[in-house]
Amino acid sequence: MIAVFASASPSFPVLPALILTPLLGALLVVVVPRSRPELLKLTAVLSTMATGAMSLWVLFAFDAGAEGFQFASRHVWIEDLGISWLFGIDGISLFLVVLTGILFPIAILATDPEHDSRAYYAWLLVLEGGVMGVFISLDLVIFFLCFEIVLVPMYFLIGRWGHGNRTYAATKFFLYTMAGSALMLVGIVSLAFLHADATGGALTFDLVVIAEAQSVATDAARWVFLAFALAFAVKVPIFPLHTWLPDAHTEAPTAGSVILAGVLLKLGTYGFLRFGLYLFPEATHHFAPVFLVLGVVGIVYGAVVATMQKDLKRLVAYSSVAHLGFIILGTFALNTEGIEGGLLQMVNHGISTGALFLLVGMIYERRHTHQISELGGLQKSAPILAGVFMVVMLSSIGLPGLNGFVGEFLVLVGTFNAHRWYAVVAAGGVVLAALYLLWAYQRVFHGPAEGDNADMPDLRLREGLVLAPLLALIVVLGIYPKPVIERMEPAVDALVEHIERHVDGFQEPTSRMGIDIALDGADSGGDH
Amino acid sequence: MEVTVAWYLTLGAVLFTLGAVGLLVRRNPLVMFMCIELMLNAVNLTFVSLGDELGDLGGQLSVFFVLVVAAAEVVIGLGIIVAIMRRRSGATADDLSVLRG
Amino acid sequence: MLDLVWLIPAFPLAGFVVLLLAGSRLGEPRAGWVATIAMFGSFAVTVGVVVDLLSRDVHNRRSVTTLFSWVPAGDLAVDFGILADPLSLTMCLFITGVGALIHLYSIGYMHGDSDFSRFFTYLNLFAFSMLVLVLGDNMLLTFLGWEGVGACSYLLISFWFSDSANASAGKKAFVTNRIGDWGVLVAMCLTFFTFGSLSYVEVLDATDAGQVAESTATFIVLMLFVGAIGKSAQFPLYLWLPDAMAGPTPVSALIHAATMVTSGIYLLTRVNPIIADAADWVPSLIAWVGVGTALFAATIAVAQTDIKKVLAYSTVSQLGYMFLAVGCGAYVPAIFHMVTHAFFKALLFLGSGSVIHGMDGDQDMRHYGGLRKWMPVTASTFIIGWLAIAGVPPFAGFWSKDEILAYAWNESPALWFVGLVTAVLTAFYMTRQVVLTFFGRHRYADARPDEVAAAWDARIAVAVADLDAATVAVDAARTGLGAATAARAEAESAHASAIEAARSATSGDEAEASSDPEALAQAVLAAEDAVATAVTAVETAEESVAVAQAVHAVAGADHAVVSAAAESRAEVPALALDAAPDVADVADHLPEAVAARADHHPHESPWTMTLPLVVLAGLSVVGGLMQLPFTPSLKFLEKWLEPSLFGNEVHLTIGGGMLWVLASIAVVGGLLGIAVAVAAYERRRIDHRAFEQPLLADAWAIDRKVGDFMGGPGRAGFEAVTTFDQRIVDGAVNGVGVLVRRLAGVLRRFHNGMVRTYAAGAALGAVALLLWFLTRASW
Amino acid sequence: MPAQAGTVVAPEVLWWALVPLLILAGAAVLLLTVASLVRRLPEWLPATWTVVAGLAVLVAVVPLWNRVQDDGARSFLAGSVGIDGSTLFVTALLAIAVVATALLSRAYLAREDLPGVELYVLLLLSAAGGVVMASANDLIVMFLGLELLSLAVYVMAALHLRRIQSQEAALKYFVLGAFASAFLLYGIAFVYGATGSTRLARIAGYLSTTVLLEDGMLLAGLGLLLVGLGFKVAAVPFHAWAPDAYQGAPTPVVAWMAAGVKAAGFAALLRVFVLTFGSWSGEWQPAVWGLAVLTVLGGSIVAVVQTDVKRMLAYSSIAHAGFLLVGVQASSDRGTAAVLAYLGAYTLLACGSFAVVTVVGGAGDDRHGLDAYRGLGARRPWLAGAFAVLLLGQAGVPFTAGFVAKFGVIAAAVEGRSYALAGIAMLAAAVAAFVYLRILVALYMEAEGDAVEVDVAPWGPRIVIAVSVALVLFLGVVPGPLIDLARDAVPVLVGG
Repeated sequence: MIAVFASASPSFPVLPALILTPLLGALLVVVVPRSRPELLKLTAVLSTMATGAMSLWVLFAFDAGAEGFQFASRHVWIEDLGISWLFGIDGISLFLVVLTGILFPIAILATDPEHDSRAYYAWLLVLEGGVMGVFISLDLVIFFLCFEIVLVPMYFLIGRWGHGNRTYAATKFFLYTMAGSALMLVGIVSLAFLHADATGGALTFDLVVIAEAQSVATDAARWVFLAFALAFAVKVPIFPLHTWLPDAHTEAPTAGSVILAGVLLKLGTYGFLRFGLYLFPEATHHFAPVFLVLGVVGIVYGAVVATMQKDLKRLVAYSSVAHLGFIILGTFALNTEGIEGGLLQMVNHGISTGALFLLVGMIYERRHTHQISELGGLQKSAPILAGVFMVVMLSSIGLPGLNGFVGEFLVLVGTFNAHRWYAVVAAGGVVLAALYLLWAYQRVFHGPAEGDNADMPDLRLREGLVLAPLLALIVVLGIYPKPVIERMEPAVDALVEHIERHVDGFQEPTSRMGIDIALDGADSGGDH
Repeated sequence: MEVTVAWYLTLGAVLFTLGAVGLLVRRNPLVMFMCIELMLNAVNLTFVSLGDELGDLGGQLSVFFVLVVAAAEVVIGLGIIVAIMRRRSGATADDLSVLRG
Repeated sequence: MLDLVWLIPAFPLAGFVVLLLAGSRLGEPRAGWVATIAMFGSFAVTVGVVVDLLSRDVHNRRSVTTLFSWVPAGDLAVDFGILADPLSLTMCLFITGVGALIHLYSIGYMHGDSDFSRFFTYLNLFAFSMLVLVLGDNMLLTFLGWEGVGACSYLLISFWFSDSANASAGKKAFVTNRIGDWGVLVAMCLTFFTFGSLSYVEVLDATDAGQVAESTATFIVLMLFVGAIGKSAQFPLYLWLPDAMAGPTPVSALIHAATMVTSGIYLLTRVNPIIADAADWVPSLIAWVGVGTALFAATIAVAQTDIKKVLAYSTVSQLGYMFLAVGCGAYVPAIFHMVTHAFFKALLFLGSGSVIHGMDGDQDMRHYGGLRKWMPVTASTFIIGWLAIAGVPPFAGFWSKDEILAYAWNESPALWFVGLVTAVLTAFYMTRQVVLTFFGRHRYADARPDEVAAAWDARIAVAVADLDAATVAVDAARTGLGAATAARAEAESAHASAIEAARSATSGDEAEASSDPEALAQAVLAAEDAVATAVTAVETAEESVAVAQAVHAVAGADHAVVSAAAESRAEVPALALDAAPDVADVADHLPEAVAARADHHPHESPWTMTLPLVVLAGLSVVGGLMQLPFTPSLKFLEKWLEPSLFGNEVHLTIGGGMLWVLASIAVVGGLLGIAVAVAAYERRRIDHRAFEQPLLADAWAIDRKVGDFMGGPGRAGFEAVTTFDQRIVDGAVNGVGVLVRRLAGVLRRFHNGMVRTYAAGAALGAVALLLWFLTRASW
Repeated sequence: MPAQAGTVVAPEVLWWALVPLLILAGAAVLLLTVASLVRRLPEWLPATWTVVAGLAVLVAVVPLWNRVQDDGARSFLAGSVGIDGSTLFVTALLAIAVVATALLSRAYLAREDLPGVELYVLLLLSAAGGVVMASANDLIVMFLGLELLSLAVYVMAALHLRRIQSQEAALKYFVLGAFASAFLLYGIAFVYGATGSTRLARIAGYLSTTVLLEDGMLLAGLGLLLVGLGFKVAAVPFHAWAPDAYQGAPTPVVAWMAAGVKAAGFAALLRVFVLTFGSWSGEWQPAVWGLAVLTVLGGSIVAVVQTDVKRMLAYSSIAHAGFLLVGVQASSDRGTAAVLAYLGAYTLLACGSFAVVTVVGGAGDDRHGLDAYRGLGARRPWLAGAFAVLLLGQAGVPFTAGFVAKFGVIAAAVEGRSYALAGIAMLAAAVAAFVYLRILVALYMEAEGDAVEVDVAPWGPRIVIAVSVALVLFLGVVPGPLIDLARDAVPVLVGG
């Protein structure tokens, strides 16, 4: 049972604080006197650092063994509709919260806005508050509120501090994702009412209550699931709903891209886990094949399209499409290995791709271009930058020993146990990943260095310090992911049990001793 | 033959339709305006006949209110029309299409 | 000592970390020494562990040391553990041993490179990954090393990245390897799916206990084989290895000859129980792919002119032998050949490196020749390596290769025959290489064909220029003559008129005797002088014309001669074995480079480079002692490896006599190959061009074809998908926006500003509503 | 009760219940008289007077509210007028709108230098009309209220004497309005004919007790009523007047149209359909469903291609009407409460938005093109920021009153199993969002270009903007009060 709130809420309401601190910071930023502009960044950095510190505190205070939600807290919001500020963290959300806490200070420290830094920092802080809200809220409506509010700051960040075709990208991002989640609101409300009708109880949007009751009829649940799934699929994004992503990533300012790739994309994948699998085990299981196919397609498709990109940032953006394909694959493998792999990939992708965008941004600051054709031979002029880029790239390729691999492999293993051939194809993604990233690296860093490339300044100390934690994580998570995995495991196991409990005849697809694959059907869907 | 309430209602309906159609086909604001009066009076007729049918005063009473309202509308309407004519004499309703889109 | 086994990878790792943090500060040569010492330390530990293991009884020679839990997820529990058993330790021995030597060698070889420390950083990282590969106690850890060595190989091949070619070679290597890695990934998935574990001990014991279905085993082995093909450069994934020669030579020696490329064989040997349970056609497939690759690569090696390319294809070929052995169930010979090959191929590569070093980076064997005079150590050691690989007894190569051939015969004579042919070819092309490099004329100073051609062109150009100049001169002279003649005629007529005037004056009547006869006489004399000068002028003009014509004639002749010579001159051979191409005619038109090369003398390399050569040479001589076929008691390697092979080692069914026959045939074949090569390149009895077919030189054109495909249709396909993404997928999204705008455009027409339209709209709506309500009415 | 011959029963009058109405009407009449007697009225007086009146109503509403909550709704004047939660709720909204409009108008009139008294008188009168509509328990009374409201607004629209657009707007509004009220009246007649009364309570009672064998006349009446009221709330296809009227009328008046008229209209719609014909909801729900879809889609889509901000907001207000109809269609207490809450939120949004438009419009009230807003974010950060909040609120972004409102109606629709309607509405909202984004882009993401300098906002608009923005955000984060009030404000019918 996930329902039990593992640990009584602590004296200090840390989870609300995770949301409020950045918002408070935003307020402070707004009221910083015009005469003291230097305080703006300081305030922003401090408040994100405080948030990060709290997220780390949560990480350490987290009871690794326990399943269920910890640090839970509840404050009624709209009594009439049974909506309340209901927060809690379990192994699934824990590391996304930590990731958010770490990435934001880095993103803010890494680059300064070209203008209007007051609004810039304010929006970034609001963004962090919203993201935190998504990851910790256990009330459907509150979740939706945060899920939606995130669009506004991101919209302004892209539209005001982005480059190139920024207004188009920003508007596209806003409308695409809003349209995607439009139906989710209907879905949420319908679910609540259906649940209330079925149980005859009062109207409630409490995730845990609804999920554990599983009171909604199968067909209805499937429809509602689709409403949710659309919103998440756009956010992830799953092929073919991905085209807002390259535009948004490419035009966004560096910090924006980092957050977008590092955290925002996880809103979708996290949603699938928390509000897909958990709320609608049957529907998820029923529609799993669709998402598995789309996941595999995404892996290959994203890689192929990435290979042909002429814009470095766009290339990285499409690589995200491929990586998120893996996450989707693992999620819908519906077994512990796959889901944990997916979770790990969420964190890893956040770290690696975040770092990649930082590096691309640093190159941009020096060369004022993202065009691969205009770069070349940078390793000569900036060896350290090149070295860091190499490490991050290898982690993104999924080189064993770096963070990218473990998750990827778990996803493959999990998927293989459930749906063999999907895994076989998906594994081909590793080849393509090597292809497009190495090719890009070759064109950017190798070869002779001409013109401005020849005397491009190397990494500055500040930039190095910003990247250091990410590099450290890349290595540590590659060599010793155990602390992360063992904190995820109870929650994931519980989730899988939850699915087994509520889907007739479904058993977690696991390895089977002495199996004869020739006799064993082409695809062991997991249920017998 | 005996004239039942149905006839009155039909007449009312006809008048009402006439008024409505008139509003659609005529350009002169004043005439359009009269068409509306016609519609209102068609309603009055309906009220009266229905009230009589039901043996209830309410119908006849309503007519008084309607008449008052109609009078008020006349005042307002003429006022606006005059205000416009003062600036653009002989303007038809179709000429007034600055606001569009 | 066994509990210190973790030190084996720890040493190079430590070296890597140190160099990573302080490499540039250490600088040359200290960085190199750090790395080298790390390797020697690791070697020492390995020896210690081996000794320790030897001291135990046979069944107790497999130990697993778990360092920490790596990936504990769900049923999958993968530890970071070290599996120390004879097989892994054998690998470690030559990885660390040969590796240490190559590190040492590199100190000399990389001397003066701006990225000296970076090189050793990579090198140590590679050694670490390689050791993890062989020591890992589970497939996933092996895969960690597997990909790690791949990455390091990528880094080292594109070490001199400023040259795009090197960069591409590195990328090619990595991507091609990744194709193989895909196989390994799938194999691991299936293994976990089947056994619920990836640990060798559990998996292999379970398999050995026959708990795996044949189909499963088959699939696992096939997938692993795909990986092995990629890593060990077998057909068709061998393409990356020749390009990998773009890396510094020590890298080629260490990674692309001795260690990394053998990991495929290691992996298959490691999982030999699974192979044993797989379908029967699987081993033969492996054997045939192996022997086929061996022959295929050998044929290419015959026609290569780049000293390293020859060795590269030779490596592919030798690895083929090892797969042949694995396919024949001859795991011991496979490992045996792997080790000896590590010795002599490393030796050969390092030797070639030394040569290249001495020849200032020139890798074209056609420019070598007679180097033994300047590079005695390199030459002698290289020759030992040659004899070893050529299969000449009693050198190491003979024993291992011969054993493989024996097993091949045991499997099927066809395999044996192909293997034999390959052996002959091997002997041939290696001899060719040795002869071209160390014997015969020193051709370095020769004018190269292109240079000679250039010289001739220059020469002809000069002749033509002269001729033109002469022609011009002749014309000039002729015009001068014409002018002079005209002047003379004029003078003569003046003279005549003067005389006439005088005569009339004398013979005239007295009456007109007023004119002065004296003055007239003067005029006549003056005219005569003028005539005289004019005449001389004409004569000189005539002479100069004659001279000019003579010069022209000479130039013409010279031009004729030169062009004739150019016509008839012999095509300068790319490989001038007998004598330097005759360039007497154009000597003074050759580029400076030739002259510069003339007084250049190749030099022997420093001791840091020669010492490893000597050691490896020694090993190449005595390597055979590991496994002498005469009596079982002499088969040390076999006895030693026995615990790792679960008794899956095939045992020869052929008698001792037959073995002797096969062996002697092999030897004869080898000698034959050598003889032919000598005849062709040393004695020049045979025209060597017969062997250097363009198609072979072009490596059967496969690489080129693949490249064309990738650049052509492959790229086009990718482009197509990308366009699809922009036009269709994104187009649909923007299409929705356009659609809404269109719709709005249509709707706004209704808002035409006319009140009557609005009223009409409202009326229509009213009617519609009424009708709708009335349809629901009951009358 | 038909009066018996000879005796005249004087109907009882609950004067306390009439206080708001009396305040408004009285204020109007007094102001008019004073203005016509005194030569030179101080410029500030009328506005202040109106504001005070509005505030007075607000104050007066509070005790009435408590009283109604305690001893329930009442009906008087022979059951033709009633007082219940919704009456007071809407009255309060109207009062707020009056105050806001008055605050805007003073600055506006001064800027356009227009004569100062009529607008306020008319404003107060039309507000009185609105109150009548909200408290009508009799169709005829409701009609009177509606006419009082509308007639006043027609004139207000025409008040900008120097702008032909102003008169054109007024004429269109007037002609179509009169046209529509004819339909409404005809509908009333039919209902009267079918049920024998115009008293809501009696009609409801009659319908619940008798089974109509011939319901043709009643249904026709329903249809015509729907037409008439649909016109008032600008439901497609009866909406055509709205864009033109909004664009042409003086901006403060537009604020009143958007906030006040809509509120009154929906109050009437609720009283008639949900309350009176609730038992027949099966018959009219589909029709309202259709109207809602058309309205919400039509408003959002056509808004996309507009370039005049006033017009954009006009179409968006149509879209909002669509959302309100979604709530009406639910025909349930939750739906009614949702509609009322939505009206509350929209009143704030509309007043605030049009206050900004008033300021930006500048002298001559004609700078409403998008380019007038270009780069405003850089030049006037606070003004632009406020507008941004209001626009996001209209878009229904979380943590604004707009979201709370949308959530309410969606919930109501879903509760009524109208999933499709809810879905369509949400998608339409996404389309509409594009419109608000366009304005945001102009505000923040486009170069200033040749935008004319916006002159400093006078304190009137400032107050309106500040208060509305503050409330929009506050109610977005703490929606409790609004939702509770709306829930307690669900109307009830009391027979007389």
